[in-house]
Amino acid sequence: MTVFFGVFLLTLLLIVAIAMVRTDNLFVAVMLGGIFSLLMATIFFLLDAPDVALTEAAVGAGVSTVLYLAALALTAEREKIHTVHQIKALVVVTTTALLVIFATFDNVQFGDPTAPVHVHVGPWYLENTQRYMDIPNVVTAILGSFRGYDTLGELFVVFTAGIGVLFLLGARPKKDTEAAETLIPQQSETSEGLRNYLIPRLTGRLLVPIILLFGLYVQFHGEYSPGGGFQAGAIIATGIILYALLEGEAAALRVVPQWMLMALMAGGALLYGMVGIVGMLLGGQFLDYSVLADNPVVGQQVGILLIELGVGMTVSGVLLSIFHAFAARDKY
Amino acid sequence: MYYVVVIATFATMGLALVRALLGPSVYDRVLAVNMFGTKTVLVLIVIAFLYGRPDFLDLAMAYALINFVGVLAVLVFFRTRAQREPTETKGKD
Amino acid sequence: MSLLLDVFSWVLLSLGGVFVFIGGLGAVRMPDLYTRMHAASLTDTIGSILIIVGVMLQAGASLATLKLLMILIFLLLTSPTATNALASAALISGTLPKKATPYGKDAS
Amino acid sequence: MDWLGVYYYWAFAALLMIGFYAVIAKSNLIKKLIGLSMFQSAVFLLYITMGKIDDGTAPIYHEGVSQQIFSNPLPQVLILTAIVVGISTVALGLGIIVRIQEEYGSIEEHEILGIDER
Amino acid sequence: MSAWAQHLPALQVGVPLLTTPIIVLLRPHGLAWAAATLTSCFTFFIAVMLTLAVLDGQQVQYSMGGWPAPHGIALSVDAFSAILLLIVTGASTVALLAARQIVNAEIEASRQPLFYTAWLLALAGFVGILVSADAFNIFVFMEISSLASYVLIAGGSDRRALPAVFKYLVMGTIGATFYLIGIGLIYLMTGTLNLADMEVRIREVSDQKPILVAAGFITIGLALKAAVFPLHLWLPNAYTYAPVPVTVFLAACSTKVSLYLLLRFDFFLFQPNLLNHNIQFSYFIMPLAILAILAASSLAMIERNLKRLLAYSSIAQVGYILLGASLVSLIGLTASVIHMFNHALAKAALFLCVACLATRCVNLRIDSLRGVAKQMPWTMAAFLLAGLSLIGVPGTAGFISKWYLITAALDEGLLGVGLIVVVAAGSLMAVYYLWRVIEVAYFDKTNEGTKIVGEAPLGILVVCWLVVLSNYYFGLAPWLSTTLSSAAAQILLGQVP
Repeated sequence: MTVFFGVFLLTLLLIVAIAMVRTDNLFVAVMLGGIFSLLMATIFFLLDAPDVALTEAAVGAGVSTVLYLAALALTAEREKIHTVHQIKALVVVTTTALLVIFATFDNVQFGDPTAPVHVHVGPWYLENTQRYMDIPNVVTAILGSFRGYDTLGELFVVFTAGIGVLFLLGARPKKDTEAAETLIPQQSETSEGLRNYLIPRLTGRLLVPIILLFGLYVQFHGEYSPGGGFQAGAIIATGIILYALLEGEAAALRVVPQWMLMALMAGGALLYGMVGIVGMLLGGQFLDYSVLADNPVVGQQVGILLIELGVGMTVSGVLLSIFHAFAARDKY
Repeated sequence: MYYVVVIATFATMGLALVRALLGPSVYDRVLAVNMFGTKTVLVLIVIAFLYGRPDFLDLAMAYALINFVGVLAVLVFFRTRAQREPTETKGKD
Repeated sequence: MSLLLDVFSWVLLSLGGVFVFIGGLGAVRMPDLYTRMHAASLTDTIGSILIIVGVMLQAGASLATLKLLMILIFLLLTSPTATNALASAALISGTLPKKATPYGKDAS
Repeated sequence: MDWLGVYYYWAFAALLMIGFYAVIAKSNLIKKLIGLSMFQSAVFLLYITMGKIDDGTAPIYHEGVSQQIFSNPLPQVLILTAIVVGISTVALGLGIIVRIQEEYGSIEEHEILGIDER
Repeated sequence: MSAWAQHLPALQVGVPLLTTPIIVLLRPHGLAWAAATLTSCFTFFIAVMLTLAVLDGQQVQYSMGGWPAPHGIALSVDAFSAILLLIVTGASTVALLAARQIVNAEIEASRQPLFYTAWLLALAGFVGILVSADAFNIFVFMEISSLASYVLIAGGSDRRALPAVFKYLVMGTIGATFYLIGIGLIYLMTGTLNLADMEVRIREVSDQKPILVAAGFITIGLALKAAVFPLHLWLPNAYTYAPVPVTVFLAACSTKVSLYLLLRFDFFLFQPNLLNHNIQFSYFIMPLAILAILAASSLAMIERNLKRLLAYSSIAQVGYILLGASLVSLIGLTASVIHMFNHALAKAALFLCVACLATRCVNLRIDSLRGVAKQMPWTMAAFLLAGLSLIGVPGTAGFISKWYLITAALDEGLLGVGLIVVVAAGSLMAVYYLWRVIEVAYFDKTNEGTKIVGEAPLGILVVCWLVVLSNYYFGLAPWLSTTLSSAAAQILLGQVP
């Protein structure tokens, strides 16, 4: 039966994907992108990957929809129909697809427990996580400790994106350099959010603390259930974005000011790095958490908690900074 | 019995998708997206029980919350759009 | 007793499934935005209530039930709110219910 | 499961195609970016599919779970990282697009090329 | 000190990476530049230490987090990565030393800390790729370096940088995703991500189609990022419209790092294990390399913008590097690796001269450089000397790599003669396109109405001459580069050095 669930969802996914490419209304494409992401997340859930599903939902349906919309508000809603290189595109794409499909002709085993993927490195984690760090969520264990260096890299990818967007959008368009001073009152007028809509505002205000609370739960419960720093950061950022949508940019910036966002961004990255360096100073390797406490298992748990906190801080800081950077810009 | 619910919900997801693809107005599409979101939450709940992993309800909770933010973001977008260019949002898709 | 609970929950679940499906049909078949919204949202809420309560009965008294209750509350809060916001946004933008427009002109 | 696994794999190939096509053939920059993230999503699907074991369950220990087969956690970890990379790329791409719109007044590739040639 | 020596591979990445959050917060004027330059110098110092350790014959290995190799992430440094580490950290330091005035002129003070942060992130990304021994970890650092490079390129005041960088973003992401697909397929068949472990386990499955497809995806993806000829489309505009210091930095190392990965995967992983990969690789790469040399050089000959001319020249040089590799011989590979080093020297010197010119000239069209040698004699002299190195005149670093390349080609018999003709033709074309600049600068009369401009600021000029002279140092005393290169070639061919 599960088989058919998968087939059905994949079919819907492909339909949505085609519709996203075909529509000339970018706004519709972005909304279908939300559906795409929910479908993808459900498929991940069916494939036993709840952590990934949570991330995909938080990122795809939440953050990336908001970012796309913010960018659309600054650019154009409609695509001009002008298809370039159609033949070239079809040739390249078909070649790639044939190459990919060619690979399946050699008894690739999916789902087979004896396939090479499932016998070499993967099972080792399942067998040894309990012994080394005694936390139930193996995904968090690998993410935090066994491959903690990857996660450090991931954190810095997000950090780079944040730096990049702040840097790019820090530039003022040339034509209204002199109008820059008048820009500020204009934007506070247009970004007052849904102030006049009573019901969404009431419900929203009720939900903001709940979302934040839920984010904290995901953050600190990541060792026991799906979730962790990245998901938590995205959810917390979504909560504050909701507040900004309801009450306006200015209000959200009063609650979480710009300097605090910068501090979160840099602080999270520093926290992660510090955990690594402290491990080194205490005689271990870089990012070795076993030395953080007398008992190596406790040390691992402390380390994972701290680095997840670092990831959560940076991610929420970066996503909010990016959102504000987009939202604070008036249409040129 | 869970299967019946899953199938019904899947069918509804398909119908919501039809509405999202047909439009005709953007509001219809927003409606479809919202509907799709709630249906996904239901499917997740049922599948969590079907697979015997009720601890994964966190996911459904996250979906319920995030979907709302997405829909509200769309509405705020409409509102700013309407203020800037009053003619544009009126048109059909 | 447990048999009774079981039967009751199955009834709720299947009713919920039926409602959800009808809502979906309504969202596709209804003639204009507002009626579609009506079909979608009304059955959305009742369908969700029935299914989640049905699952709750299966779960018994546990953490899962608490989570389900919270999900139900969220859904009941967010879904009508979203519909309301959507309706007012549509109305402000000038979309009118079908009947209110002159014959032959579709305003949706 | 065998043919289903292959179906998942082919869905990955199809999604890859759709996204890649949008990247190459569309002139609108936002559309290109949407295609790009679809292209990346296809790869996520590939990895998660290969991590699944038949009759397995998510690699999280829980009291009520009696099953002893857990799906492979490693691809999931990799994809968590890859999703983050994807959203970072999208955010940066959108930033660049907004700047392009400000400088050129258009986000259509063919128009932008035309503006610079003049 | 010895306790720290074991941590060197981790510090190599950790130092630039972990300084970035601090630099973001450095508001005062100039402090961000100073901090970034210091960090870059320190990174260079670590790279030198690592190189010394490698020359000493040590196996530099490091397990991140204390988890042993296939389960945790391992770092390893060998001669091949050491020579690239020297190039990358050296180029970054040199470019940063020269960057200050130009960046002050182009970027507002409030955004400068962000710019230098992105710079260090790019550096950390490149370095992270070079020291990593884990296929997926390489992807992560590749993305750090790419995202940071996009930011750097878009940083200047020229608006044409924006569409160029968007194109780079799209093509770079496609390249990285192709790489990810390839790694996924290999992981599917071997179950491991560690390169050394992969090399062992791939033998059993080397005849299966997923591995072949994976080899294809990885090669194409990396070729896209390395701007191998038909996939080079993103490069000319990106280099042309980027701020000049960024061009110095990226021209010297960005494509080199991708080439490093390409060679490492193709030789270390696929070459010894895949049936007939040898022949396929040669037949696939060699024509591309020849095309790259000829086509890109011809484009450079007709190009009017100095920066784009040099960018096309870079694409041609990628051709030389691949040509050496496609011979699949020890000398050929040595030529490849040594050319990476020498080309980085020559191109960094040339772009530094461009940086000098950029401080005084309004635009970098060749027409507008008429008679500039009278006003900027030192800059143009440096340009001339660096140009000689690019062409490969005896006594320069460029000559060493051409020499190795020709020696390698001579081993190939008749085919080799053809290759020598190509190399000679490429060099002649280089003479022509560089001569155009020299001619205009030295022998044309100054444009009427052009303001009298003086020599470039001393700071940049000194850095520029330093690099030019090092071209001659490594041309006359090529011990370091040849030792490292031949060791690298031996590693790539699987021979114990």
